Parts: sequence; C-alpha cells; structure tokens
Amino acid sequence: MDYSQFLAMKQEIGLLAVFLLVFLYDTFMPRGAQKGLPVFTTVLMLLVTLGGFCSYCMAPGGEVSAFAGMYVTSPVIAAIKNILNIGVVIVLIQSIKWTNSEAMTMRRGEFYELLLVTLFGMYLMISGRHFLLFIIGLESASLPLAAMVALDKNRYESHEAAVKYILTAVFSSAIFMMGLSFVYGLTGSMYFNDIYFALTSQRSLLLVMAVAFVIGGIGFKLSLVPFHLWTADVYQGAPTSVTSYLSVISKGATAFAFLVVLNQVFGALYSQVWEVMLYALIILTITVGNLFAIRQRNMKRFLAFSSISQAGYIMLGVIAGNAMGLAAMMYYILVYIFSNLAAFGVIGAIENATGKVSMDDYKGLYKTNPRLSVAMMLAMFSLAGIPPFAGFFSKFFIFTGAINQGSVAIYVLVLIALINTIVSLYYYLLVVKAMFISDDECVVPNFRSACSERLGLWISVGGILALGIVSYFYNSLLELTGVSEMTAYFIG
Amino acid sequence: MDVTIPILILAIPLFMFVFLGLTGMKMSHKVAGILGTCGMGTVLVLAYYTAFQYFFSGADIFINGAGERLQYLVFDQTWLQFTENLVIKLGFLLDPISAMMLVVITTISFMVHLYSMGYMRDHHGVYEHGFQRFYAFLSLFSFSMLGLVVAPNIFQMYIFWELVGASSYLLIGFYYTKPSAVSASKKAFIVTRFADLGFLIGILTLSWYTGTFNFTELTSIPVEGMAGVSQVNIGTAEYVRGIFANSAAPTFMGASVLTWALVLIFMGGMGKSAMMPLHIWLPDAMEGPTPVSALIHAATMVVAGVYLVARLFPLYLMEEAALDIIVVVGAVTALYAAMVACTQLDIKRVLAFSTISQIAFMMVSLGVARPEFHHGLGYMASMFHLFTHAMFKALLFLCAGALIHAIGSNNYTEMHGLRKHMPITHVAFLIGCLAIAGIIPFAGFFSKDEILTACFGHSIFWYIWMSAVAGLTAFYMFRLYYLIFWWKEHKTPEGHHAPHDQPWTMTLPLVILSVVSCVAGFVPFGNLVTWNGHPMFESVDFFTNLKALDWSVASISLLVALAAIGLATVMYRKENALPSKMRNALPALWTWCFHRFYFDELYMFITHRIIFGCISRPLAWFDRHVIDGTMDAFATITNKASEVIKPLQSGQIQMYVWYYLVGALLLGGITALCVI
Amino acid sequence: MEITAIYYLVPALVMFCCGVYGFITRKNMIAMLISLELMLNAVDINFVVFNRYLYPEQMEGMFFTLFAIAIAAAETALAIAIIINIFRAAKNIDVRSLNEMKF
Amino acid sequence: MESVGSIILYFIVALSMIVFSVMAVTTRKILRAATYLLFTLFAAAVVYFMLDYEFLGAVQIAVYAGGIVVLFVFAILLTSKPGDNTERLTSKSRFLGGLAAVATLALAGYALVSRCSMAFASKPVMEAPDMQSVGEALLGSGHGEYLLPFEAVSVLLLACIIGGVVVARKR
Amino acid sequence: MFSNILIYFVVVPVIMLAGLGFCRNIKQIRAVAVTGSVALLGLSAYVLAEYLAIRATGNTEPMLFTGSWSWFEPLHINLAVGVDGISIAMLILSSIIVFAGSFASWTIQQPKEFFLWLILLSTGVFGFFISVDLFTMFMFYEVALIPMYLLIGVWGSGRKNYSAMKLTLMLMGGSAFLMLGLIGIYYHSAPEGGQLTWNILEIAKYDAIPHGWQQFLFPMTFVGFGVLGAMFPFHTWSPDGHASAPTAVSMLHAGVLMKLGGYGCFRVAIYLMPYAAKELSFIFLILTGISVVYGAFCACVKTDLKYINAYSSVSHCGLVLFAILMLNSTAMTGAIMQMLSHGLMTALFFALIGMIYGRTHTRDITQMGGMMQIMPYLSVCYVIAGMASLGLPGLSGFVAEMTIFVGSFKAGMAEYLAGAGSLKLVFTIIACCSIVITAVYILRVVGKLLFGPVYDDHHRTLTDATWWERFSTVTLILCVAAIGCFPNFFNNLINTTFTPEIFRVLGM
Repeated sequence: MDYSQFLAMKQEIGLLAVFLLVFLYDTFMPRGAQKGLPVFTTVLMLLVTLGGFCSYCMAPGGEVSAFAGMYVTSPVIAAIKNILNIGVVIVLIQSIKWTNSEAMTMRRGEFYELLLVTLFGMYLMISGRHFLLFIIGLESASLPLAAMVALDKNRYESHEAAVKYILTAVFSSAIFMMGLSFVYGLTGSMYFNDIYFALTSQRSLLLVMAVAFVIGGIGFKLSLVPFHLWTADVYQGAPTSVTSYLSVISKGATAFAFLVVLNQVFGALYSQVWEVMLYALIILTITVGNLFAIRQRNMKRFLAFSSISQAGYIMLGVIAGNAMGLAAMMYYILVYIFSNLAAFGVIGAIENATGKVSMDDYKGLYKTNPRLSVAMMLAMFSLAGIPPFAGFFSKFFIFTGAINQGSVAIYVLVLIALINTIVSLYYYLLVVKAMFISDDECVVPNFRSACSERLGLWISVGGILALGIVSYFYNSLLELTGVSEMTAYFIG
Repeated sequence: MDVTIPILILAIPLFMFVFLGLTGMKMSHKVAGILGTCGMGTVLVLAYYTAFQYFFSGADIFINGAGERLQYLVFDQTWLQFTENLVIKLGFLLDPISAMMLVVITTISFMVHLYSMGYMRDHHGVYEHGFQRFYAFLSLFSFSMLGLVVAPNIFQMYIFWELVGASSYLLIGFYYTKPSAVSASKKAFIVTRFADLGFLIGILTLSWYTGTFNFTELTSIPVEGMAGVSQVNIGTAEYVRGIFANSAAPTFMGASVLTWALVLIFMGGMGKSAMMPLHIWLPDAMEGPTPVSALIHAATMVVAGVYLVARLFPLYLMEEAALDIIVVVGAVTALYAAMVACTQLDIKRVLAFSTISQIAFMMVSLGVARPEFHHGLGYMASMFHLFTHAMFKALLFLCAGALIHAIGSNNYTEMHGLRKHMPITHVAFLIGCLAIAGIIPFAGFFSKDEILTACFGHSIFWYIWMSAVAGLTAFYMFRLYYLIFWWKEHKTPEGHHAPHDQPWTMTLPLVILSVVSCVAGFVPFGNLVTWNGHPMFESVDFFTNLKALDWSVASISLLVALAAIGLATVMYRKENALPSKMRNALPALWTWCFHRFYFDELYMFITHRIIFGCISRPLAWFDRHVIDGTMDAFATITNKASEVIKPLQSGQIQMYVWYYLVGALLLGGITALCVI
Repeated sequence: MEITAIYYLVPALVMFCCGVYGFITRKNMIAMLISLELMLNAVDINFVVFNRYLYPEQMEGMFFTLFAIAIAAAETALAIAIIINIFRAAKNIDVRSLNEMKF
Repeated sequence: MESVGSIILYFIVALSMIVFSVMAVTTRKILRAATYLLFTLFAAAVVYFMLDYEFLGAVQIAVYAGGIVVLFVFAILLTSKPGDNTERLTSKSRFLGGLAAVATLALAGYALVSRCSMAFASKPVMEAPDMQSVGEALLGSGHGEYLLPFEAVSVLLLACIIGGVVVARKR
Repeated sequence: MFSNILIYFVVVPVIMLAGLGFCRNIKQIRAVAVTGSVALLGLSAYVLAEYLAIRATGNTEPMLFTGSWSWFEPLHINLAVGVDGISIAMLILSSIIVFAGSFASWTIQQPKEFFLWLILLSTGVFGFFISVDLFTMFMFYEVALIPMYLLIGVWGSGRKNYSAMKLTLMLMGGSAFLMLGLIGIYYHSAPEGGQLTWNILEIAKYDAIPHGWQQFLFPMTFVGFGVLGAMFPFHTWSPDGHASAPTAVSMLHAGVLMKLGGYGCFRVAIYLMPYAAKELSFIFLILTGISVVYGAFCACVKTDLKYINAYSSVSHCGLVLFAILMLNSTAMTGAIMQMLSHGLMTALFFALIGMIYGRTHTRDITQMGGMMQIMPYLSVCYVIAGMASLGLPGLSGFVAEMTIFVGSFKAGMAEYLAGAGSLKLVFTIIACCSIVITAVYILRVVGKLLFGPVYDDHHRTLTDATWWERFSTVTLILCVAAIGCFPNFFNNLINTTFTPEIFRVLGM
C-alpha cells in the first residue's frame, strides 16, 4: 500500500483543499463574515488555477499513472483541468452577486461546496482509467448538481428542473451501468487498458449494445440527441449561475471524458462500431439542437439548445480521433467557455437587475444598455463562428481536425455540420436583431451592473477577442496534444 | 503628313462637347451657340483642307504613279490590346471615302450648327431650354461620326458606331419632357443595338479567323517602302477567304462562315441605315429637333451602314451571296419606303421614308457593284449618291424645319399654299425635290443615273425595279411639294403672325445647300472615289459626268421621273378628288401603306407581348416564386421541421427517457446490423 | 440440469426491463424511483454473476456492485429529498404535473 | 450437476425476483410497490449468497433492504395523501413502456444468449472471498484494489448529504 | 511585419476603428472616415505605382510585396500577403468605393456605429484582397460578410429584417461550402509526403490536388464564392438585400463585396484546380450564362429602382464568372475589367438611387418621372451610369464587355473547332445578347424616371445634389470614364498576371 500515490493527484488535492477550506469557512466563520465567502472561494479557486498552470509548467512531462493505472494525469490532462478551472473562476466571479443576494443567505456555502465536489467529480472522470472511478466521478459530477439546480427555492421551475434532472440522470446512469456490466462480462476487467486490449478481437451484438449504452450514459451528460431532452428544462429552471456552470464546465469535462472513454476503452472498435454511431449522433445533435433553438424565446432555454448543437460540434473533435482533433476540441471548449459565459453573464446581469429572461425583453436593449448588448453580440457572433472572434477559429479548427481523419464520409458529415451553422447563425442573429435592430421600446431600463458581473464579462469578452487572434493558445494546445497519450491508442 | 490637323479634326468637337457639356449651363445661350458653330467651322476648314490635300495634292502617299488613290494611315494608337494580334487601335485613315465623308459630315454639321442658331428659338427670339446641351450633343455627334468614318479598323468603327448611336439617342430625346420623343429615342437605340449585336458577332467571327481588326490588312495590301500607306486590293480579300477556306471553317446552315460574318456585319449596317425590317426607328426618330434629323437621320449617321459595306467591299466581293442579300434587302426596302412615303401626312415622316428609300438605293448600288462592270461602277455610284443625297436631303430637312418653325406643326395638311409667304424656302425645297427626283442637271440625277446604270449592268430585273422606285420617289416628293406650297392656304388664326421666311442663320444654309444641290452632280466622282482607287476617267473637266452618261438609261429614268412629276401635278397641284378616288380604288394597299405595313405593330407585339409578356414577366415571376421561393422554402421547411419535432420536448420526463432508451437501442441495433 | 450464467442473467434482465417499464409508466415519482432501484439492482446482479461465472479469480464485479450499492443509496437519498421538496412546492408528486417547462 | 436443492432454490429465487419486480411496477398501491421492491432486493441478496458472495449479500440486505426501502417508506408516508395511492395508467403510456421494456429485453436478451461462451458458462468451484482479502482490496492501491474509489465515493456521499440537506431544508 | 506595405491595408482600417471609438461628434467621425479613406486611396495608388515600377524592372514573380508571418504554425497557417495586378485592381476599386461611400453616407443616422461597421466591412474586403493564404483569405471574407447584417438591419429600409437575414444566411451558406472546399484543398495541397500548406502560391506550384478530389472541391469553392458573385440560382439575396440596404452599403456591397466572389472563383477555384475547372466548367458556364440573360430579363419588368439594379448586377456579375470560366487570358482579363467596371458603375448607380430615394422617398419608377427637370445633376449622372452599364464606348462597361466577348468567342471557337461541342460558343452568343437586353432595361428606367413629364408635383420642390453627393458621384464617374478611355493601362496591369503557368493544365 503506497499512499504516496495520492501525491500524483495534485490538482484533485488542491481542489479538495479548497473544498475543505470553504466548508470550514462556511461552518465556523461568524455570520457577518459570511458575505466574504464568494470572494474567498473565488480567490482560492483562482489560486488553484494558477497552481495548476505552474504544476503543469513544472511537470517533467509525460504521463503520471497512479493506483496501478486507475488514475492518470499528464500535461494534456492538467491542461484540460486548467481549462475547466478557468471557466469555473469566471462562473464564480459572475455568481458573486447572486450568491450574495438575500435569498441565498442560507445556501451560500452549500452552493460552493457542491460546485467544488462536482468539479472534483469531473476531474475524476477525466483522469480516471477505471470504470469504477469513472462512474463515481460521473455521479459526483451529476448528483450534487441536482441539488444545485434546486437551489432557487423561490422558483417552482427550479424544483421541477431538479426532479427532472435527478430522475433522468439516475435512469441514465442505470443504463450506463448496464452497458458497463456487459463490458465487464465481455472483458473481465474495469481497467481501461485491459478492456482495450481485450476488445481488440471481439465483435458481438452484446458489445455493440454495451457501447451504445455507454455512449448513451455519457451522451446524457453531454446532452447529445436523443439523450438530451432534459437539457432545456433543466437549464431553464436552474439558477442562471448553475445553468452557466452546467452548460460549459459540465459539458466540457464530459466531452473530454467521452473522448477518453471512446479512445482508450473502445479505441479498437473505432471504425467498426462507434464511428458510425457518432456520425448519427452528431448529425442528430446539431440538427435537432438547432431546430429547437430556432423557436425559443426564453434566453436560457435558447442557450440550452444552442449548447446542445455546440456539443455536436465538439463531438467532431472526438471523431477526428487524433492529436489535431483533441487540440481542436480543447480549444473549442476553451472558446466555448468564454463565449457562453459572456452570454450567460449578460443574461445573469439582466436577470439579477430586472428578472427578465425573455428574448422579447431584449428588444432595443442597445438603446438602454449598449455595453451589455455589445457583449452579448460578441458572444453570439463567437458562438456562431464569425471572425475575428474566437468562435470562428475554434469552428474552423475543429472542422479541419475532423477532416484530417480523411474519409469521404467525414466530408459529408462536416458539410452537414456546416450547413447547420447557417441555421445556428440564424437564431444567434435573432438575438442580435432583438437588441440592435428592433424598434420597440425596451422594457429593460438602463442599469449599472455589479462590479463582479462586469469583471466577469470583461474577462469573457477579452477571451472572445483574444483567444482567436492570438495564436499562442491554440499553438500551445496543439503542441501539448502532439505528445499526448489520450489519443495514443487510437492512433496505434 | 502632319498629324496635328487630323487630331484636331477629332479633338475639337470632343473638346466642344466636354466644354459645353460641363460649362454650358453657366454661359449664355448665344455664346454657347456661337462657340459651337465656330468650333464646327474650324473643323470644317480643317476637314476641307485635309480632303483637298488628299484628293488634289498629288502627294505620293495619297496617289501612286498609276493614278490610283491609296489609303494613308495618318496615325494609329493602341487603345486596348486583347491578344498579341487582336488590338484595338484608335487611328485616322485617309482614303477616298473617308475624305469624302469628312467633307460631307463637316459641311452638313456646320450648316446644321448655323441653322440651329435660328431654329432653336421661338418667334420672340427666346432660346429654347437646353440650347447649350443641344450644341454639346451636336459636337458629340460630330466627333463620333468623324471618328467612325476615319476608323482604320473595324473595332474603332464599332466604338464610334455605338457613340453615334448614343448621341442620336440623346438628340432624338432632346425634348425629353415629351413622352413620344422619349419613346422614339429609346426605340432608335434599342433597334440599332439589336442590329449591333449582329455586327458585334460578325466582327468577332471575322477577327477570330483573320486575327486582325485592321482594314488595311483585311482589304488592302501595304505599299512597299511607305509606312502607313496601303492600297485597296482584292488580293487581300482573297487571302482572307483563303483563311476561311483553309481553317476548315465549318459551314453553318449552308453558308460559309465568311458569308455569315459578312451578313452579320451587314446586319449592323441594316440597323443604322434603317433597312427593312430594322427601319422602324427612323420615322419615329423625327421626334428630334429638325436640324438633328437633317444631320443625323438624313445625311450622315444613317449612311453609316452604306459606308460600312463600302469599307469592307473587297470582302463582300468575295462572297457574292452576301452582296445578293444586300441587293434584295435594299431593293425591297427602297420600294417599301417609297410606297409608304406616298401616303404619309407628316412632312418629316415623308422625308424619313424618302431617306430610307434613298439609302436603299445606295445599298442596292453597292450590292450590284462588280469590278468587271465599269470598274465597279455601283460602288462609285453609291458613294456619289451618298454625297449628293446628303446635300439635298439635308436641304429638304432644313426646309422642312423652316416650315415647321413657321407653322408650328409637322402635319402638312396644315401648311398649304406657302409659296408666297416663304419664297426662299419654296425655291430651296423645289430644288431639293428636283434633285431627289432625278431631274437633270440637279445632283440627284447624276448619282441616281449611275446607280440605275449599275443595276442595269447587273440585272435587268433590278434595273426595272429600281427605276420604278425612282419614279415613285419623284411622285411622292412632288406630292409633298404641291401639298405644302400650292393648294389654298389656311386662314391664319387671329393673333398669329403670318408664316414668313426665317432669319439669315436659317436661310443661309438653305441657300448654300441649294447651290450645292444644283452643282454637286458635276463633281467627277469617278476619278475621286472608286472601290480600289483606280480612276474611271482619263481626264476630267466640268462636264465629265455629263459626257459619261449612258443615255439609254438616263433618258428612260428622266422620262419616268417626268411622268411621275406630271402625275403628281395632276393629282395634287390643286385640291381635287383624284387622290381619294385612287385611295378608294386600292383601299387595302393604301391602308397598308398608310400604316407602314404594320411594322410598328409587329414590333410592339414582339417586344411587349413576347419579350416582356412571355419572357421577362414569367422569368421575373419564376425568380420571385420559384427560385426565391425555393430559398425561402428552406427557411420555411426549417421552421416547419422545428414545429414538427416540438412534441419531442414534451416536458414529460417519462417520454424523455423513452426516447433516450429507444434511441440507445436503435443506435446499438442499427449499428449492429451494419457491422456484424 | 446445470445452472449456467444465463439462468441468472435473464431474470436480472427481466428485472431491469420491469424497472424500465415502471419508470416509463408510473406517475408517482416515488414509484419511478422504485423502478430505478430495480434497474440498478439488476445491474448489480449482472456484475456479480459475470464475476462469479466468468472471472472468478478476481473481485472486480463484486466491488463494482459494492460501490454501486453505495452510489444507489446516495442517489435515492438525494432524489427523495428533491421529491419531498417538490411535494412541498406543488402538493403532489405526480410526474405529469412537472410540465411547467416544455417545448 | 447441481444439487436438486440448489436447483429448487434457484427457481424459487428467480421466480420471486421476476414476479416481485413485475408486481412492484404494476401494483397500484405505492406502499405495496415498496414492499415488493423489498422482496426483490431480498431475492437479489439470496442470489449473492448462492454465488458465495456473503459479504455482498449482507451489504445488500443492510443497505438496500434496511436503508433504502425504509427511506422509501418514509417518503411515501410523507408525500401520499389518503386515496392518493391508486393511480390509473393510460394505455398509451403502458404501451410505450411495454414496448421499450420488451425491446430492451429482446435485444439485450438476444445479445446475451448469442454470446454462448459467456451465457452458458457454468459456475466454477470457488470459495467465498474471505474478509481479509476484501478488506485489503478495499484499502490497497495496487491492481484490483480500490483505495481511490473508496476515498472518492466518500466525497460523493458527503456531497449528497450536503445536497440532501440543502434541498430538504425549508428555507 | 510592418515593413510590408500591404499590411497597412488592414492596419489603416483598424486604426480608423480605434479612432472612431474616440469620436464625440459627427464632425470628428466624418474627419476620421474621410482621412482614413483618403489614406487608403493614397496607399493603393502608391502600391500601384510601386508595382508598376517593379514590374518594369523585369520582375516576373507571380506576386509582389509578398510577406508571410507564421500564425497558427502547427496548422501551417500564415498571415501571408502578396499582390498581383488583379489584386491591385481590386484594391484600387475598393478604396475608391470606400472613399465615395464615405461621402455618400455623409448625413447618416447613428454615424458612429454605421462607420464602425462600414469600416469593419472594408477591413474584411482589403484583407481578402491582399491575402494569399487560404485561411486568412477566408477569415477576411467572413469578416466582410457579417457587418452587412447590421448595416442593412439597422440602417436599411423596407423589408430590412427579412432581407438582411436572407442575405446573411445565403452568403453564409455559400461560405459553408467554401469552408469545406478550402479545408479539402489544404489536405491535398502538397504532394505525398510534402508539407501541407494554405498558401495559394505554393499550392499552385505543387499542383498536387488529385484530379478526383478536384472534381469534388472545385464545385464546393466555386459555388461558395459564386453565391457572393450572385450566380444563378443563388442570386436571390441580391435583389432583396440591395433593395433594403442603405446607400453606402449597397455601394460597397455591389461594388466590392460581390467582387470577392469573382475574385475568389478565379484565385481559388480556378487557379488551384485547373483540371476540374476544365472538366466541370460546362456546368457553371450554363449557370452563369443563364445568370447573364436571366438577370437582364428580370430587370426589364421590375419597377423598383434598386431591384432593377440588383438584377442588372446579377447579369453583370454573371458575366464576370462566365468569362472566368472561359479559361483564357483575354476573357479573364475581361472578367477582371468587368469587376472593376461593374464595381464602379453599380456603386454610382446605387449612390444615385440612394440620393434620389432620399429625396422622393420612393423607388418605384411608376411613381416618379421627369427628374431631369427637378434634379438635373443627379439625372445626368444617372444617364452616365446607365450608359456605362449598357456599354457605351468611352465608359468602362464597353471595354470590359468587349474584352470578355472577344475572349469568350476565342475560347468558344477553339472548342468548336476542336470538335468538343459548341457550348461555349452558343453561350457566348447568348451572353452577347445581354447587351441588347441591358439597353432595354436601362433605357426603360431612364425614360420613365428621368424623362417625360413630372409625375408627382410634390417632387418639384426637391433639391439637387449637395456638395458631398456631387463629390461622391464625380469621383466615381471620373473613374468610370478613366477606365473607359484608357483601358490598356488596366488591361496591361491585369494581363501580366495571367502568366502561362496559370494555364498549365489548360494547354493554352
């Protein structure tokens, strides 16, 4: 028994330390100091993020494996976690106003504790190389979220969303575990590595069903069509900060986990089994997400469907199945975090100030709140993939990465995805239209958003503007993934 | 030869156009008019000088030892280079016909400039609105027309061809507030544009095969040792035909490509020269101010088609089929126009149809010209007629202008009996009529006689046909003459001045042109203008033309003309019942003639019903509803699809998981079916 | 007669399908939760059976089941908390009443 | 060859597993459903015992039967009103549910059966794992040992407690 | 990087954008717009002069002023710039129209936002023309597209929402195909084992795209750019879009943005995939040939001035693509000339229509008449624009069309005599017919709108052009006339680009 192996899990330990500190602060600090908790957590999280960067910079490189291969970390994985951390920091900054509100007094600490645990779960999903660890991570990442969704006690939607989320999530994990049991039956192990090698020569209906169930289980969290139906309701019902967390961090982490599972567990089945499945899922996801997004008037619901279709684009990076695809995917998620958080930042600011979340309330927003509308517009353009904003680059690179795979089918897939970008552009422009073009009198009066909200928005907008044009980010990501183990199985 | 004068000939009108166009509104009417006229006067002098130099200086660049007139390329500047060989150049080519045209154009143009000073103002001496613009346009036209005739290559010709079309458009539409003028100008432009399409394709075909646009290569051979000098020669044309023959040129619908090219080019000429069936714009073009009609639609622009054929004559000689087509088109047009002219009521329309008819004479003359017959007499006759016709037809139009200016109407049923009030105009008009009728010794007699002789030499059928047309010409001209100047005059309504002769600016051109119409017939054209520059006569004096007459032809044509005049005298000298009796005797013929054989209606049908009604409108509809509808349908379908799949998101988690499970099962099941 | 693996797998699968059926048809949220427990339990049996019959030399399946039971307990607890929560808000636990948000 | 007793036991267990799960999802009284669930869970525990996983069987009875079902019963008592515990199922939802269930059964069942080597493997002779090895595996860090998941699941449980508390709290 | 002159075509607009940020009133905004556009004009003139000077020394590099700076290095994406005669022609065109457009929008509402978008649009345009890297090219291409949405949506008129959305979506639809095509080109850019590249010059040099792939990628890129070039049947954004757009936007869009399509078709589709261009040109020849006459016929019966012009643009831009597909240097030269010519005259048209509309508040020619009496200056300009459009010699339309026809006829005859069918020939003749139809609709408008009696007496009180309007139109007219009078200058500028290696596959 070598407990020093825990030391390999620097980021997880850092996170748990923050969790502990927050817990202690929440429990023992006097009531008067409780208002400092959000900032306290944010600063700690920022430190963890910075620490993560340092450790990744100082890391000797290559893969570190602990617990007999149950846990793996590497520069790429550290980078992925860092990307998530950055997103979390922004979410935390944006949520300061909300958590400090009157209604949240009793639940402030719990919000942060739950959030940190879910993040911990996501870390495990990304780093875990054993299905038991993976499923614990998956559950840690989803069960506390259900509680977070229910945090807004004054709104019925919040409760409804929580019920919908927890019931479907448990159903999904049951299906997922069923799939895992088939995998176990076929291979006799839960270690990714063992399964990979055991599956190299197996093909059977049972295996295909297992893969389908596993994809369903993870696709649920990623909200791939047809496993996505909870998404919109939950996004709409959850408090805005939770929604933004759900839509970017949870989704981003799951996407990486998905990549890991598909490549390192089922890598040998790529061309026979899950490539085709992913084709179908991607097309369905992008298309259905877009079609639903067209008709939404509630901004949060609208962004839910938009994020569904974005998930489809993220999956293109998975299907590429190579270093370029991985880099493109990481980059896409990074950009997506900034873009979506900018959008949610604006929505949150307006919701906190006036309680309006309908697109109709945004009509003429430019006249009353020009800065917020510009931030929103940049977010929309970035999500739609309009240059020179970061979204354009991420879209372009993910398509480039996907096509690198080289088959004719991928061209068709990318073409369908590209045609769908037109539809997505349409509904993103609807928001822009409402804010800039509509002549209606705006129901949202001019207001001054909180410092924290503005800071969050500035960071997001800065990301939108800089991430694309400054090539450093993508280049270094690609450099990292070039020597990554995450795709090694697949390539080999 | 010095290039300054040729450049000035082109530059001065262009400058006047730009200058008057830009600053005209700032200067007084009178100054603008005088400036324009002086500018044109200068050009007149320069052009006369150049023509004189060309014809009479005897310099070896203009005439060779054998007395053959040469082509001299004064200058040639690359303007647009398509390929190594195909280059559009802007240049100045002097040869018999271009020198002759220089004289014609500048003369008439100057007369019109002068005349307009009087014409373009009302009885109180107030200048018309847009007077400066009028002079600017006149300058533009003069520039374009001069550029056209001196073009050394077919593309320059095309360029200026378009420009004259545009200036004609602007001048016809000068009274732009009048809807009829606007539509007439539009019609003129579009019809000629349509013809130019043929011209363009013809040029493209010709130039693709021959690899050049230059006349000096298409129709001439260079004279050794002298830069820029070449001689019109059938040999070059033979060479061109050789190219067409050797390049395995396919035949198209039974005719060789060269024939097609030439016919298409002739189509351009048909448009500009108002040959049937592309003549319909010319009568309408009379909506323009009368001096414009005199200049553009009688004397110069409308003969551009004749000029074009004359330019390429050696090529046409190679393809007799093309020449035959020209003869047929010309002859039919001549007869048609003459018949129509007999019935028209508008003085300018009669003159317009007369013009069509006379130009058709020139065309026929070119068509029947063959080198083996009197050194291509038809060619010379055609050019001669072009020259004389320009003079007397301009005279007639200017007279008509004077009448219209005096009466205030185009309709000669309102004129009657003006000979006492307007004696100068009367005499001038009479001279013009005599000239066009072909009465010795007026100019028209000689040129028309040469044409008939040429016809006679080619085919007796066309000879008889054209003689008949000549008779008709005399008839309708004198009908016009009698109706205007004889008959009983109308009473002048109270408060109106009695019609009287016009100021000197208007009468002077009449007098000058009358004199020219009287004596132009004696110009020894046969020695100046022949198709290959070879002189027709050993020596010349004042009576050369008279001596050279083929009296057998001349006397017959004279008799026919006199008979026709007599008939006109009987019918129209006084108001009587004969005309209406004749009309009743041949009602169908009269109606058809009166309605110009319904050509306008036919065109209206084609343009409005077929082009607009059956093509444009359906296409526009198709565009909006089918093409655009398809694009909109994409959006609609997307929205519809969004509506259709709405129930998926029912809000019921049990349905959510149902879709989840079924989705997963299908995903697995279908994949399994595919891969196992 | 020999009791092979399939003799356990099929009843487990039937249990799983009953869970599916119950989850889709029952209107009471707690009944749905009960159905979910059936499903999870079926998975557990699968793991144990595979472990015992196919890979008896290791204990992967058993441990998975062990942890799965813990996870199931946590899930159930949280789910019941949330259901009680909604019961407070809506005064019933009929899943059909969760239709505030749709389309 | 199995002993007759174990075959009889098997049939009893298998039948009760199937019958009680069917009844759990079809009964109209919610409290009965919880009871049938309990029986099913007991049957599962018996399966564990039959397969020589005594520890697992004990955990099953303790956690599931003892903990979760009780939780269910409390929740049912908290949330149900008199006369509320009968529900009518629409035929549409029954059809859809049945379809999904049968499809799953058919597909997965066929998949299992079609893997003959796996489906028809017979039970090897093996003793129940002794508690020593179970404990070592739970706290070891090597291959086939589960220290990390053990720690992780503790975090999960903590989070669920916090979550449960925050959700259930009235304000 | 900043030692390369071309970079300033992007830097100047970016500085303008920054400058606009500091503007407080309309005067400052105008000052920034005018200074910036003059700077761009000067820059393009300077580049032209330098270019000619360098070429005069016998330099035969395919592109001059080349520079390449690594951007996304692992993907081999560079910020690569370079110009040849065609790009320079386009740069000049763009700067002239930006210049004229600034004056045409002298009194626009919300000037700051308007100019921000307008300049962003021109940044895209300039960036596109200087790029030789497919990625940057595409990026600038899209940068140029999206401001259109807001420009039309906010400052437009009529069904502006519908039109703006339609325009944006259709153009983005085109660019979807385009993106796929470009990525495909990238992956086949180098021969087996070579380093992949986005650089157009290198791709052309390698000429390694397999023929099979060319046949797939060529239609993608051609359609992608063709949508912007208003190719039938993807042209329907153009009438609606133009009809709703504000004056300067119509000018820029029809004048420059549509040229991106033609330019791209040449520079990417044909230049990089000549084999497929040769094989597949017939399909697009048919489509563009249809565009030419179809647009003209449709214009004949429309009554909205902007619709007429938009359809006229469809016709003229169809001619551009048509000529490019003829695959010989004369026709291609003609195509580029036509781009220049059409850009200028259509900008003039739209400027005039905007000015007239700004006064009469109607664009329906049946509701107007006799404008010549009311606003003679604008009317004369309109006649000049019309004459340029119908190909009057001395104005730009004529030389462009003639070059195209000569080139196309040459190509058609060559094909015909080679026994390869008469498609090109037939469509050349069909395209020639457009000169007649063009005359019909131009003269129809001129006749109805400018001539004739005054239709509406309320119009009598309207005023003629203001000084900035005059300035804008005079600039354009001078340019139109300059091309028309001295075509050989432009011809030589463009012609030098069509070096034999472009036609390496075509056997010409």
